[in-house]
Amino acid sequence: MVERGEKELIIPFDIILLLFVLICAIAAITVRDLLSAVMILGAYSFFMCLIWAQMGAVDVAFTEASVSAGVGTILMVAAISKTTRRSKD
Amino acid sequence: MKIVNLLVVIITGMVLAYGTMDMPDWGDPNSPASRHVSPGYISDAVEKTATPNIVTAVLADYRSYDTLGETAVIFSAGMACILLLRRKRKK
Amino acid sequence: MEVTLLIEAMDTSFRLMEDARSQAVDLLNTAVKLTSETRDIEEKNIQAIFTGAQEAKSGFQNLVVTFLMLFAFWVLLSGKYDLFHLALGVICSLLIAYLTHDLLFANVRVGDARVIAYRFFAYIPWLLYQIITANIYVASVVLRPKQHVDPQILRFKTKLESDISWVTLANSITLTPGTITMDIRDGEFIVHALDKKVAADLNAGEMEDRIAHVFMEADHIYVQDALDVAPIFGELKRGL
Amino acid sequence: MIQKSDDIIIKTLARILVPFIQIYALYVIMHGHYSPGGGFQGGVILAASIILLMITHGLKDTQKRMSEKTVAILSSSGVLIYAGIGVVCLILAGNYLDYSKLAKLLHVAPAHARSLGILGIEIGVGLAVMAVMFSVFFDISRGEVSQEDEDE
Repeated sequence: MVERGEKELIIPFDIILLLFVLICAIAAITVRDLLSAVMILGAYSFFMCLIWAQMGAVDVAFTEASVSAGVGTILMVAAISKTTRRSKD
Repeated sequence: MKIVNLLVVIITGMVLAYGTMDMPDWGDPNSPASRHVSPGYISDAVEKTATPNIVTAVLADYRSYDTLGETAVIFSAGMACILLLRRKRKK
Repeated sequence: MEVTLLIEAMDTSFRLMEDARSQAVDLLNTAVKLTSETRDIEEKNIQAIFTGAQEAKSGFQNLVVTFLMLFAFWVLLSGKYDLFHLALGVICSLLIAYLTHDLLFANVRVGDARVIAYRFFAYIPWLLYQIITANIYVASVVLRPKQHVDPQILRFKTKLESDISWVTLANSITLTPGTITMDIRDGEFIVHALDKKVAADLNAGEMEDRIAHVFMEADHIYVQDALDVAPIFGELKRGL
Repeated sequence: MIQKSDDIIIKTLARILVPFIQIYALYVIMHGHYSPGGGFQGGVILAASIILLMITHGLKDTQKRMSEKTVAILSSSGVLIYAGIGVVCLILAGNYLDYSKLAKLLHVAPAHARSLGILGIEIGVGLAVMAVMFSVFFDISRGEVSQEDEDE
């Protein structure tokens, strides 16, 4: 059993990571270029992965890093290369 | 119209943030979710499945129906992609 | 009378010259044929050295070397030495080695792999030393109150020949602070350098020499270097 | 159409790295018991290595190793392995996916049989995920028949 307080959040580190996640999320929906949006989304996934790893969920972090930041980005880039790079709105 | 959208988003966010207040603390052993079956998993898994990584034991043994469903979802997604996107080669 | 004699003499001398000329042409022809034949044989010999070495490597031996490398990597990762995990490692390494054995050693040149590996590991400390000194130099350039940064782009043709040595050189240049490889086009490197001293160091070519030594490229004679005599004879023949 | 790269640095490094990425992916699949990882992550890494090969060495070189037909067979056989292990447990008078019943078949202790069963389904998941991810990429990047392929 995990004792209470044995593994606390590292508050400043956590806040920095959450700040980066927030910045990435806002940037990903604001930017007009879809390729940049996909790249920022990949960075977002990596920051999420760092947060998972810091909370001790290493399996989830690994999944996030490989699936979301790796293959997800690749698939979206492939889709962009088949369609258009500029967003319409 | 934009202001209405912003208001809706802000209000929804505030309601969601209010909803998280009632969530148990992070890593709280006395929260309802970690009192039901988790102690059993934690105490039994290594002994009964010979798998030191409890996450894998839960994912692939205790909850293997879930993982089977997950695999089936991925498989059907791939099949849908093949059916929709793949075209026959012209001979 | 004398005139006819003179004319006869001229005729014979012309005939002699004609004969000599035709003989010379024949000689040159045979010479051309011989040189081209010898050149062909030589080329074939060198080709045989290349392809023979490659074919011998590309088959079974290649697979075995790939398998051993992958299995060593597996043991390094796994850290479990019981029979079950080692057997799993053997199966996995065999599978991957079967699928990718022509990738890892696609362009092997003539040379002993052990010597290359040994020389490569001997090259790494030198590279680290270079990186440290370049680091200190770049830091001093940047921290100096008066800016001495004078960026320039160099182009140079390299004497290296295989792709792996190109890549090693390019990555060594990029790893050394102050210089960055921008592109490689047909053996021509385009490098960005921070200032003149860095560029001069790069142009001195010590790194290139060392990499040529690592991949044993300075030790061999290539087909391109062999003197090609047949065209010279051909030119001579056309002159006659 | 994803075109293959002309950059010699990327091409050579991909050529050297791909076998090691693949053996790492298999390590992740096989050692899901002891360390983070498992079929899903390992399969994705394996698919990523093949995608790397495809965008650096082009379509033809990849199809020699892994053709569309192989991918389709692998993706369904992965799910088949998973469901098949469950059916084997059912035949051996247990519940569906109750691996401890495999002990009779494998002649090991029930706990160890469960561990082996987990390994089996990890392999199934890994195969299915690898094949599906690659085939999705393959279909997205190459929906239309290009001129180059028609010439074959």
